[in-house]
Amino acid sequence: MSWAGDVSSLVDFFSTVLRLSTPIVFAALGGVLAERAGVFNVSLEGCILGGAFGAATGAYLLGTPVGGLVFGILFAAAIGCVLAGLAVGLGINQLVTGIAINILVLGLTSYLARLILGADATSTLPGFAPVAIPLLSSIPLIGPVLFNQDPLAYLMYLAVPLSYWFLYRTPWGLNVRAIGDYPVAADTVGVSVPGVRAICVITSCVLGGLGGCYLVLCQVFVFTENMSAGKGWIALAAVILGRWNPALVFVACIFFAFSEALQLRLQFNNPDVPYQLFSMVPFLASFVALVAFAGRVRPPAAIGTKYVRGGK
Amino acid sequence: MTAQGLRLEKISKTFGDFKALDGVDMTVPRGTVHAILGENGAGKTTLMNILYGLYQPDGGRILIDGAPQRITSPRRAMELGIGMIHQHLMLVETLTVVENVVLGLPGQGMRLSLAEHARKLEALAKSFGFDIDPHQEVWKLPMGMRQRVEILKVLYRDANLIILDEPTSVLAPSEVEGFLEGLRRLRAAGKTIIFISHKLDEVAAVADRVTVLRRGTVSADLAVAGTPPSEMARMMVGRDVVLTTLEKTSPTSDEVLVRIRDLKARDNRGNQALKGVSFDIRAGEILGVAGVDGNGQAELAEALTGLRQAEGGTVELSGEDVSAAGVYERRHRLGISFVPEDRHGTGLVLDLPVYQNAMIRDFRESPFSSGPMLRAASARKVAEDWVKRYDVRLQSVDQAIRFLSGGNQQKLIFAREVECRPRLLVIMQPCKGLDVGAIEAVHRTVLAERERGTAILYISTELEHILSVCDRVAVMCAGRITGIIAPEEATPERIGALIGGLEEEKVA
Amino acid sequence: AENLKVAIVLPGVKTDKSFNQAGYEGVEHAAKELGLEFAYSEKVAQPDQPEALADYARRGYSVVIGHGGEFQDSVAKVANRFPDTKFVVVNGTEPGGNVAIMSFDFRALGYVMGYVAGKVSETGKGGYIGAQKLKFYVDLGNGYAKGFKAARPDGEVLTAWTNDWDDVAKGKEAALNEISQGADVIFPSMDNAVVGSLQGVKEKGKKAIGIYYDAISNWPDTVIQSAIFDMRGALLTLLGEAKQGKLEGKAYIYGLETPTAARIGTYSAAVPAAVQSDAAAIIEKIKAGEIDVH
Amino acid sequence: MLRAIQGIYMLRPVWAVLLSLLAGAGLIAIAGVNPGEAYAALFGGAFLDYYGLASTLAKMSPILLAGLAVIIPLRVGLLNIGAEGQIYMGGLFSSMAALLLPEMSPVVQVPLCVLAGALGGGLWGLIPGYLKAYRGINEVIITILLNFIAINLVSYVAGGPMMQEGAPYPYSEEIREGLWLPYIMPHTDAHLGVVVGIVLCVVAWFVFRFTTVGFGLGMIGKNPVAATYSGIRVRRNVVAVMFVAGAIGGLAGTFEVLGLKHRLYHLFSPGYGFDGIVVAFLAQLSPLMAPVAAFFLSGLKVGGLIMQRAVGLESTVVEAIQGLVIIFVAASLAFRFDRGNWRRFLERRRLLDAGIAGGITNNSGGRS
Ligand SMILES: Nc1ncnc2c1ncn2[C@@H]1O[C@H](COP(=O)(O)OP(=O)(O)OP(=O)(O)O)[C@@H](O)[C@H]1O
Ligand SMILES: Nc1ncnc2c1ncn2[C@@H]1O[C@H](COP(=O)(O)OP(=O)(O)OP(=O)(O)O)[C@@H](O)[C@H]1O
Ligand SMILES: [Mg+2]
Ligand SMILES: [Mg+2]
Repeated sequence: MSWAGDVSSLVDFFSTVLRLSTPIVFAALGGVLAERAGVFNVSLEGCILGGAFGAATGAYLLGTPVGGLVFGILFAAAIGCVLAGLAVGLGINQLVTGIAINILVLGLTSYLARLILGADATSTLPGFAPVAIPLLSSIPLIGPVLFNQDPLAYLMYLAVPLSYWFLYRTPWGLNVRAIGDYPVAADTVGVSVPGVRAICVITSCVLGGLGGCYLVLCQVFVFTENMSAGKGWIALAAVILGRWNPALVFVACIFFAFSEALQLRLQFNNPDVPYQLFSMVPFLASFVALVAFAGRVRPPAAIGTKYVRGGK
Repeated sequence: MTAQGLRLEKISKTFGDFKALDGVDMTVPRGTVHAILGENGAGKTTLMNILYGLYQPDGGRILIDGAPQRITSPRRAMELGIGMIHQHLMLVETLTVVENVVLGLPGQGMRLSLAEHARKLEALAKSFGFDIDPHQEVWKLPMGMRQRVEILKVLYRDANLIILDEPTSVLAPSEVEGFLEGLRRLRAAGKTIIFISHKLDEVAAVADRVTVLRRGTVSADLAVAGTPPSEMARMMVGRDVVLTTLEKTSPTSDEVLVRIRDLKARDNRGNQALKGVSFDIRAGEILGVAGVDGNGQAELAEALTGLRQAEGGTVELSGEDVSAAGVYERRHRLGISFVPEDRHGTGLVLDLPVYQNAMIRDFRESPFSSGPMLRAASARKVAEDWVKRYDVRLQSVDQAIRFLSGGNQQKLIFAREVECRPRLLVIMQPCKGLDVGAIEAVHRTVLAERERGTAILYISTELEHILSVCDRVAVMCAGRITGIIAPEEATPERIGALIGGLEEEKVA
Repeated sequence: AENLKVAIVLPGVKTDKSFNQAGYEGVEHAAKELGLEFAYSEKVAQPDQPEALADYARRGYSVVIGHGGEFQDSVAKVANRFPDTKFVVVNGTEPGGNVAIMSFDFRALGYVMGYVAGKVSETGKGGYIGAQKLKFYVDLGNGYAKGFKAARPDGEVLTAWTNDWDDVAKGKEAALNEISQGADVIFPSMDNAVVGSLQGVKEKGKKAIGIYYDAISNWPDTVIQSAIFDMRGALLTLLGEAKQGKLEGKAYIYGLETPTAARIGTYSAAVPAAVQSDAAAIIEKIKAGEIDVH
Repeated sequence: MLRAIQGIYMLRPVWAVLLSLLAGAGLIAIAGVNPGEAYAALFGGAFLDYYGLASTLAKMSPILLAGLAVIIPLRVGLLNIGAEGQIYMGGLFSSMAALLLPEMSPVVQVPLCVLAGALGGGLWGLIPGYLKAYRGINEVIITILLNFIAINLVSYVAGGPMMQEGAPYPYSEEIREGLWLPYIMPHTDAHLGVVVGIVLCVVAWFVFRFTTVGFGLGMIGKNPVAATYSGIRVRRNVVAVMFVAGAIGGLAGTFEVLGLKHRLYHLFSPGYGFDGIVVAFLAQLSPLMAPVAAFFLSGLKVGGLIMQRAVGLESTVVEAIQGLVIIFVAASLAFRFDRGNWRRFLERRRLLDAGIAGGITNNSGGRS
C-alpha cells in the first residue's frame, strides 16, 4: 500500500490511531475499575458526554482549558455520584440505572448546552495545545506520534500504568479486586463494600468524563449534542476484550482505534467498495479477535449484583 | 462484676418473622476455650455474626472486659481484637493465599508489600505446623488447605478472641488432632477461643466450658470436664441419640450391580485426578470411600453420575456398559442417584421453594408433571408427604429452601434421591455440618436403602461414619484406590497407612 | 386571510450547525418575515415521522414540511389522508398532488466550489467528505469534482463517506486523512461532524469550503468560500407562495438563478481576485446553461 | 395501618412517576412552558387521544418484543444486549423475503416473511448463544459488537444492493401492500405487531410458569450447576434460548418493516433494543408485566413527542424527563417492603404510646 511507505504518512496514521483511542482508553479504564469492584458501568456513554459538556461549559465560562477540565471532571463526578447512590446505595439494577442515566445525561446536556452556550455554540472553545517533550519528540516516527501531544494524551499514558499499579500493587486495589469477586469475604475482614464500590464508580465516571474532556479540549474544541456517539459502548466491549486488566484493555482500545483508522484509510484507497462494509471493520476485527484469542474469560464474579450483608 | 473476657447479655435477633435468637446469655473468661453446641439452625452462627459485627442485635448487649461495646462492623470487631473463622469459607478464590491474608489488614499504607507479608506468613504457618505456599491461588488449594488459610488469616491479625465456626468440618481426621493441638497452644498463649462444632469428641477434647443452644435460647451452660458426650447430645437435641453403630444385617445379595474398571478423569484444572480406579459394588452393599479430601473422590462421584466426562475406563451397571450415557440418561433410565457434597451449589436451587426442590430430579416425570405440563398441586402433595416421612422441619413447602437449616436441607435431598428407587446411590460427605440428630437420620435412611437392595457408594472424610455404616471400605489416595478392607480389619494404623498411600492392595 | 400555520419536522437536533439548524432557522425566519404561525419537532426518529406529519396536519397546520429525503415516503403515505394540507419534502424526489418538494441545485454550486478549490489548491488534490451516499450529497460531490477538474485538468478529488452525520471526531479524522493523502482544500458536507472536519483543516493550516451558511465568519483563516444553500431564502420564497395560495405539487429547485436561496458566500483573502472574477463568469455561464454541470 | 402502608407500597411506581414529573416540571418551567399544560399533552396525547394511543401501540410493538427478547434470556441467566442487532437482522431478512422472493399468495408469503425475520434475528442470537455455551465467551461483548455489525450491514444493504433507484434516502423498494401487516385501528399506524407481542408474552409466561421446559430453564438461570446435576443439557438450552430470544427480537424488526415502514430503511430502529432492556427490568423480568412496562415506556416516548408538538417544548427537556422517570421508577421498584420490620416498628410505637400514656419513663428493656 502506497501510504505505508513514507514516514510522514505513517506518523499521520498513528496519530489518528492515538487520537481515536484516547477517549476510549479513558472510558475503558473507568470501566475496568467499576467492573473490578463488581459494578457494571453502562453509563460510561453518559459520562463521556457529561465530561464533554462540562469541559465545554468550563472552557466557555472561564475562558481557559484548565477551567474546562475542572468542570468536566466535576460534571462526570456528579454523574458518578448519582450512579453510585442508585446502583450501590439503593441497589437498583445497574443496567437500568446506567441506561436511564445515559438518557438523562443526553437530554440534560443538550438542554443546558442550549441554555448556557446558546448562540455561541459554533465558536471554537479554548483548548489544550500540543506540548512537545524535548528530546523524546525528536525521535523519528515515535517522537511526533507519541511525544508531541496535548496534556490529556500524556495523562492517558499515565493513567494506564497508574490503574495497573493501583489494582495490582496497592492494598486498595486488592480490596477492589476482592470486592468484585467475593464481596462477603471483603466485608468480613472489614472492607466496606458499598464504600469502595461507590469510590470506584465515581472514579470510573470521572475517567469516562476525561474521555469527554479530551474530545472537547484536545480534539474538536466545540460541544455538540450526543458527541459521545457510542464510544462508551465500545469502551465496555474493550473492557471485556482486555479481560479486566488495564494493560490488556489499553491494547484492546489501541487495536480498536487501529482498525478504525485503517478502515478510514482503506476507504479512500478503495472508493468502489461500499463504505458501510469498512465501517464494520473495527467491530468485525474485535469479534474475530475475541473468538480467536479470548478463551474462557471469567468476569469478576460479583459483577452486576447488589451486595446485602447476610443475604447468604 | 469485673470479668476479664467476654460477656453476652440477653442477645436477641429476628429475621423477618423468625426469632433466631431469644435472650441469649453467655460468659467466656479470658484464656479459655468455650464451645457452643446446638442443632442445625439453633442460632450459633447468628450469635457469632452478631459478636463479629456482621449483624446488629435487636436487643441485648455485649461486654468486653466489663465494658459494653457496640460492634457495628467487622472492622470494629477487629479493632477490639476479635477474629472469626466463618462456617463457609470467606476466601477470594482468584487471589493468592497471602493476598487473602492481607486483605483488609489495617496500616498497610500505599504499598502492597506481598513479599514481606509472605515471609512473615510463612514463619507464622511454620510455628503452627502448617506447610503452605503463600503465592498459590486459593482456588487451586484443597479444602483442608483453605481452612488453614482462614485460620492463618485470623492469627495474622493477632486477634485475642478467636471465633471458630465449625472449623473442622472440612478437615481430614488426621488433620483434626493437629488442629486441636493448635487450639491448645493458642489458649496457652492467652487467647480466648469460641469453638463451634457438632463433633462432641472434639468439644470434649479441647473445650473448658460449653454453652448449648436450642432454638435460639440457652438450654445449658456447663463445664466440659465431667459431662459425658451423650449428655451433651441429649441437651442439644432434647432426646436421646444413638451415637455409634446402627444395627445392620449382612448384605442382601451377591449380585454385582456396579462394576467400575480403570476409570480415569481429569479435574477442573486439567490434572489427572482419577488415575484408573476399579471396584465392584453388590446390590444391598455399602462401599465406603475414605481418604483425605481432594484425592479424586469428587471426580469419582462425578464420573459415575455423568457430570464429568471420564477419560478412560468403563462403568457397568448390571452388566450393561453405560460409560457413554449422559447425565439425564444415567439418572433416569439407569437409576443412578447422587447426594452431592455441595448442598447449596449443586444439590439445591436455594431460591426455589421446598416443593420445587423436591422435584429437581424427576420434574419431567409423573407425579411432578404429565406431558409437558407441570403438576404443581401433586408436586406439593408429594413434597408434603416426604417432609412428614423424613422429618424435615419447616414452616411450609412453599418456603424458599434457603431458609431451612442444613440438616433439613440434607434430609430433603435424601428423600428426593432415594424415593425414586435408585439402583445405585452415590453419596458424598452427607454429614458435613450436620448435628448429631441429623446425622443419625441420614444414616438411618442410608441403611434403609441398603436393605432395599440398592448399591451404595458412601464417600466421606469422616472415618468414624464410614466404619460405622459401610460393609467394605475403599481408601483413596492421589487418584488411586490404595486398598479395600472390611471395617473389622480397619485398625487406625492400617487405615492411616492406606490414606497416606503406603499400602497397595489388589481389588477385592 | 386567516393566519397560515406552518410546521417543520426535523430528523435531527435544531442546533446541529448544519442541515437541521438551517431548516429550523429557515422556517423561523420565514415565519417572522411573512407573519406566519410556526411549530417544529426535532429529533423525530424514523418510526415516528409519519405520525408527526399527520399530527401537525390534524392540528390544523396547512403547510407541513418534512426536512430531509427520508420523509418522501412518509409524506406520500400521509398526504392522501389530508388533501387540504400542503406537504413539502426538503430534498425530496417525487412531487405530486398536495406534495411539493424543495431542493437545491447541488451540482451547480458544487461545481463553483470545485472550481475555486481547484484554483486555490497547491497540491492539485481536493477533498470531499460526506456522511452517507444520499443522492444530493453524491451530486454535490460530483459537482465539486467536476469543477475542480475544470480548474485543474490534472487534479483529482478524494472522497470519503464517514457513515455518521454527527460524530465530530470521525469528521476530523476523515479530514486529516484526506490531508495526509495530499488534499489541501476540503469540502465537508455532513451535519454536526462538519465542525470536526473544519477543525482538522484548521490545525493543518489547509483550506476548506463551508456549507449551508457563510462559514467564513466562524473559520476566517480556514474557509475560502461557502456553498450557501440558504434555507431562509428558499423557505421564504416557498412559504411566500404558500401564503398566496400558490404552492403547487411540484419540484421547487433553487439554483444559482435564485441567489436568495442558493449562492456563494464571502471569499477569503486567500482567493486571488482573478479567480474570483473567473468564478463570477462561470456562475453566469451556468445560469445561461452554457456549462453542463451534470 | 399495615394495610394502608402496604397499599401505598403497592403503588410505589406511581408515586415515583409523580415525583419524577415534579422534578421535570422544573425543567419545563425554566424552558418557559406551563408544566400542567405540557403534562396534559403528554398523558392525554399518549393514552387518551385516538391517534396518540395508536402511536403508542405502534411503538409498543418493537419495544415489547425487544423487552421479551431480553427477559427470556435473563431468566436463564444470560444478558442479551443484542436485541438492537437482532431487530436489524429481522428487518433485513423479512424485507429480503418480501422483496426478493418470487411473488406468491400473501397467505404463504406473509408467514414466510415473518419466519425469515425470526430466523434472521434468531441467527443473530444464536452466535452469542453458541459462543457462550461452547466457548465460554462473554455474551455481553459479543452482542454489543453484533449490534454495530448488524446496523452497518443493514445500512449497506439499504443504501447499496437493495436501495431503490434514485431514492433520496437509503431505503429499499416498497413492499407490496398485500404483504403489509393488518392495522388494528383504522386510519392509524397501529398494526398487529403489538398483539403478537402480547400473545408471545402470555406464551412465555405460560411456559415459564406451567411447563417442564420452563421449569428447567428457570433452574438454569438460578443455579446452572444444579440444573446440570438434574440432567438438563445446559449448553444446548443456552443456545436454544438465545436463538428464541433473537427470533423474538427479529420479529420486532420484522413488524417494523411489514407493519410500519413497508420498506427497509437504514437506521430504522432508534435504539428499541436498549428500550427492551429497560422494559425487562421495569417489568422485573415478568413476561406478564412486560406489556404494562412497554405500554408505559412507549406512551412516555410518544407523549414526549406530542408534548413537543403541542406546547413547543424542545426535545432535550423531553429526554431529560424520560431519563428521570425511568430512574425514579426503577428506584421505587428496588424498594422492598419488609413486613417484619414494619410490624416491629409499629409494635415499638404502640409500646411507646402506652408508655407515654401510663407515665412510665423508666423502661427497663435496654436499648431498642
Ligand atoms: N439472613 C437470614 N435471613 C433469614 N433467616 C436467617 C438468616 N440467617 C439465619 N437465619 C435463620 O436463623 C436460624 C439460625 O441460623 P444459624 O445459621 O445461626 O444456625 P446455626 O446454629 O449456625 O446452624 P448450623 O449448625 O446449621 O450452622 C436458622 O433457622 C436460619 O435459617
Ligand atoms: N438422549 C440422549 N441419549 C443418548 N446420549 C445422549 C443423549 N443426550 C445426550 N447424550 C450424550 O451425552 C453426553 C453428555 O450430555 P450432557 O447431558 O452432558 O449434555 P451437555 O454437554 O450439557 O450438552 P451438549 O450435549 O449439547 O453439549 C453428550 O456427549 C451426548 O452425546
Ligand atoms: Mg452455623
Ligand atoms: Mg456436551
